[in-house]
Amino acid sequence: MSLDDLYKEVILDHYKSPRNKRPLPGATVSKNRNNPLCGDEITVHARLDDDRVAEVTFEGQGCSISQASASMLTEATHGKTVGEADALAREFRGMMEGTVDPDEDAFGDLVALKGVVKYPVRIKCAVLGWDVLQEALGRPAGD
Amino acid sequence: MSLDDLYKEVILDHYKSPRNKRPLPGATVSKNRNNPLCGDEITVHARLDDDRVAEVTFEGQGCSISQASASMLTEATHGKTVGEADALAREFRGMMEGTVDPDEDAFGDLVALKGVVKYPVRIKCAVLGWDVLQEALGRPAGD
Amino acid sequence: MAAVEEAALDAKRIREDFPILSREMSGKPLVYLDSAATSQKPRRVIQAVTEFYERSNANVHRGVYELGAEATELFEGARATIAGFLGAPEPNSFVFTRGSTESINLVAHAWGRRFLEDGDQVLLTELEHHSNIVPWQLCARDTGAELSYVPITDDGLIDLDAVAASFTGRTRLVAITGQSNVLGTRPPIREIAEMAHEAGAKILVDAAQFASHNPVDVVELDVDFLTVAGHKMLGPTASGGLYGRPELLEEMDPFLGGGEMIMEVHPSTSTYKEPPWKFEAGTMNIAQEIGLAAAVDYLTEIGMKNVADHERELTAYALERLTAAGATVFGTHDPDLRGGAISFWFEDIHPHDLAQVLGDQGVAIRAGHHCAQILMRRLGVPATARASFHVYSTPEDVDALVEGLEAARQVFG
Amino acid sequence: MAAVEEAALDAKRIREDFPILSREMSGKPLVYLDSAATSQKPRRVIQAVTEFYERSNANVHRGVYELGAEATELFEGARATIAGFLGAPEPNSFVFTRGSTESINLVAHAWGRRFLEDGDQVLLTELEHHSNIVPWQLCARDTGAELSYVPITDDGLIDLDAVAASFTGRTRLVAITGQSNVLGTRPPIREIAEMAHEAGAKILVDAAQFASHNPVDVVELDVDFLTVAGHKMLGPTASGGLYGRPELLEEMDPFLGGGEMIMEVHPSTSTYKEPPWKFEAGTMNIAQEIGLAAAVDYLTEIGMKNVADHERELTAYALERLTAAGATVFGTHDPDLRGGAISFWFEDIHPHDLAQVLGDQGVAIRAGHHCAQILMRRLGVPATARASFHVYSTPEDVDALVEGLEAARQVFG
Ligand SMILES: Cc1ncc(COP(=O)(O)O)c(C=O)c1O
Ligand SMILES: Cc1ncc(COP(=O)(O)O)c(C=O)c1O
Repeated sequence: MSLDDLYKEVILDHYKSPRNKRPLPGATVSKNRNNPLCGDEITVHARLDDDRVAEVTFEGQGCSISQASASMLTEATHGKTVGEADALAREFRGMMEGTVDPDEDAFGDLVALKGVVKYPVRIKCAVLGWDVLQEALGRPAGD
Repeated sequence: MSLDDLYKEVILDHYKSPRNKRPLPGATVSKNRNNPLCGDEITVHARLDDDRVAEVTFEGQGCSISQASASMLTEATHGKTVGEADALAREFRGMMEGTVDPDEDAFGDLVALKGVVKYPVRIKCAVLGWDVLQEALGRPAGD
Repeated sequence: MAAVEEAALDAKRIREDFPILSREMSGKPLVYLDSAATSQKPRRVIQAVTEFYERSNANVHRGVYELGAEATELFEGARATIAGFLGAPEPNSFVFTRGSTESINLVAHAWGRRFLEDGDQVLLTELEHHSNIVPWQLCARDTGAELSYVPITDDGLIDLDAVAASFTGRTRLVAITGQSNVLGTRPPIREIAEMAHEAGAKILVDAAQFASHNPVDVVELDVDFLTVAGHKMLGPTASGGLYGRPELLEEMDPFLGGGEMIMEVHPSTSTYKEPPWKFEAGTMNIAQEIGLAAAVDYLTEIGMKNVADHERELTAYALERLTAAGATVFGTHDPDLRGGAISFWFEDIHPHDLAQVLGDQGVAIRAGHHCAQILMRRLGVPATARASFHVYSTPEDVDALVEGLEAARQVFG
Repeated sequence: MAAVEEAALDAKRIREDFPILSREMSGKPLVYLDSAATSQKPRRVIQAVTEFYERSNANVHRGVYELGAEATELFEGARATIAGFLGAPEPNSFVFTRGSTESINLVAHAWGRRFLEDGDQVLLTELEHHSNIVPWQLCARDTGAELSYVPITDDGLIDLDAVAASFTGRTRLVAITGQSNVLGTRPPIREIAEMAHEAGAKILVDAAQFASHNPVDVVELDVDFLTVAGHKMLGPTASGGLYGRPELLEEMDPFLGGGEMIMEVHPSTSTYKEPPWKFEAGTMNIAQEIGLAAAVDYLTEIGMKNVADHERELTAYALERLTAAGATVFGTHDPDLRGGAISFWFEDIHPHDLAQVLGDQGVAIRAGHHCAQILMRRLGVPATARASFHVYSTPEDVDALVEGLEAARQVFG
């Protein structure tokens, strides 16, 4: 195991300069959750337009993995349908469980998080934002 | 440790031919206890005449040690004052705890039970009858 | 002798794995016939514990560092191993506890005090160990539920008609031993589970003895709870646990409160983790469960069917020899209906004296009520002498027992 | 460096007794700074457990045979050793449990649910570990009692005036940590015990951390209950217990029901043994308590005063170096007022990331809420990084920690 697998450039970049980290006036849904293990906390705001994720932002605090994952999430799901966003969340969770080999195109920056698989304690950090997103979309995942 | 220390002739004799093992019509007190560890059960009957143990018998079932000890007890306390009987009970318990070196004269056959000290699990068996006696005499001992 | 010719397992070879079996007791080679009280431990189990402390010791679930992750993996890996051994549908249906007693208490608190109401019935049997009685008495005191006991037959068996007759409209739980620690009797669990479910009741199996001597499949048995005593199945003391049907674990109250079982703690309320962690408060018996997983691997290699067969062979042999020596053996004499906990009475010698004389010959058997006073009263004896077996037991152990009886006859005859 | 010149104990030599300390982690020599989560085990403790299984394993209290008597003597001998270590008036005032969490739950059930009534107050502090909070929440739910929390000072200390102000006419119990696992703070137990008793309340001390790093004398402290976590004081996992004032143990309800804690069992009621056995149901953690007694002997040889002094020296050194490196250390910086659990925050790096980078350097520290969410909220942080010590910790360990911080600064800076 090498730390470089975990703390890839792109992850640190999302962590230090998070995308779409702000409140969302006009949000149609907002959900919040925390990971009691490390005190990470994430709120996802989304403006749903019909069946489409018209806009999505997040707020919160936590470790680099949880924050970078949430930041990437806002980019990856922007403009997708609810069904597509939910499917992506499920694929992402599959990647974390080691059962899904991610499609680099669909995943974009998210592929960088693959290194987390080797650090089981951190998987919950990476998944937190996605849990919140699914809840916001009305498609809650089992824990 | 040798079994002969435990199962001395005199103990086996009291066990096989217990003395004063019978109900006591006219008893002024009767008390009963059991040792849940091995299922031993002893009842002591006594006829107190003023301050004196005029007559004492026992009934019950159990292992050789508990039955022999009770049998010896009836012989050793017969005719004693309540105070003397209680003192003997305490000396006997002292012998079992290894703190009292018994006076052979006062103890008589009871000395044979000294071997029980080396078998800690059996001490409760030897002491059972004495507990009941003290209760019957109104001088209950702490457990 | 039949038992030796078609042996289900090679007990002689197996004995070499158990360091304690080469010791002496009272100056004689140790003949350990008290496995129903606690089993001995193979070298592999002892080593698993030692290795954990020497190489992987850390607290689990919380450490980010590699050592913490390693310890967590071993601990949760143990859960998967033990759950698999019981045929549990998922590792998370197995809650770690110190043994069968703590497991039953867990259910009596987290399920019993939550769901039992005044006038509800908890159905036990006359075979039960105090650990499957007293927790229900305390629960009954707190809830108003009532206990009743399925009577046994004169052979020490549980008759299905007697079970059927014991159900009332208010029966909510059947709590029953998988194998008696006194008579070896194995009630027909599968059938009783079906009757319980038809009556709308749950079933808990106290498998302290059962799981250590027989193949177990909780799905096939269709039971709701099943408790395991690690120390009786070659594992360390303070290991074991509770299988619970996932839906039931889900809806139960927490049991012990503390670190690790919570999600969020606020001044007056908290939220809890999912099962099984909801029931695992504070620092758990980490090294012990890892040791138990090693025991389970060892037993699995031998094969639980072989363990059961070996036990039946030995039981048949012991029944034959004890009876021939003049002992009265309690319970059925049919080795197909019972496991190898053999209670007997020998002449007029009190079991305690018998055990003492045998101990002096190096033969360790148990004397007493075996934590089953209700059963003792039913049998009409204050106590029994009991010999019991495990994989390392041999016909020669039985021979030594019978020889010891002769010595007792000489002292007390 | 002062710490080395006048060392209270020879940590370098002591390290040789701990096999795990010679292993590597993430390819670097292991620097174990997570002893507050669980301590490492000296060879002697591991051997005590091994020897028990290899030579003396039997169930206790019931065996007539020599092996059973031997096991019982070791087990009850362990009780005397541990009780003596705590200054307990008699061995039988020490009840064996799996650790501090089980001990607190025992009191919350056997004393709390028996004696607490609607409107009674249980007084905790903002320092408490979840294991000294959640059991009281569950007890409050069942009894109607209320919980309140003595606030800490900004330095993380417990001020006696604040304690005095928190008492109400209905205060029945003060349940307080002996040493915070987050800030190292040691509340003035002796004085608080006096205040509690004057108010007619009992006092329970959660000594999970306290007893493993300081001399303890329950009589001098005049406390009613004191809980011990064996795994944090060099003992095996699943070892520990509860000191209880004998009169209180006497009048308490039983906790877990089962074999061994009873005198007589009848179909619907039972009578119980005297304490401590009344609280010890089923097969106990025999090998583990014997291992803990070995740990206690080991600590006694070193001398608990030396253990505490060593801890103070290391704490002073760590406070100095961490602060110089730019870390914010929570709680008082006066090493006389605190033990060696040091929580800190380093630059903008989340504790979890910090622990990860440190782990990669072989340095094991903990990151998180340390089972103290109430305290985290009071400190205004979601989590902290924590370094903690035991007898085998050295100034070089602290140096490695500080070097690791530099590595983290490079990744996240
Ligand atoms: C202050 C404090 N109390 C209680 C506990 C819980 O004790 P145990 O680990 O024995 O369950 C801990 C340890 O995690 C602790 O640090
Ligand atoms: C049938 C039965 N149930 C329960 C128990 C108690 O289990 P444990 O030893 O795990 O406390 C035992 C063992 O003593 C037993 O034989």
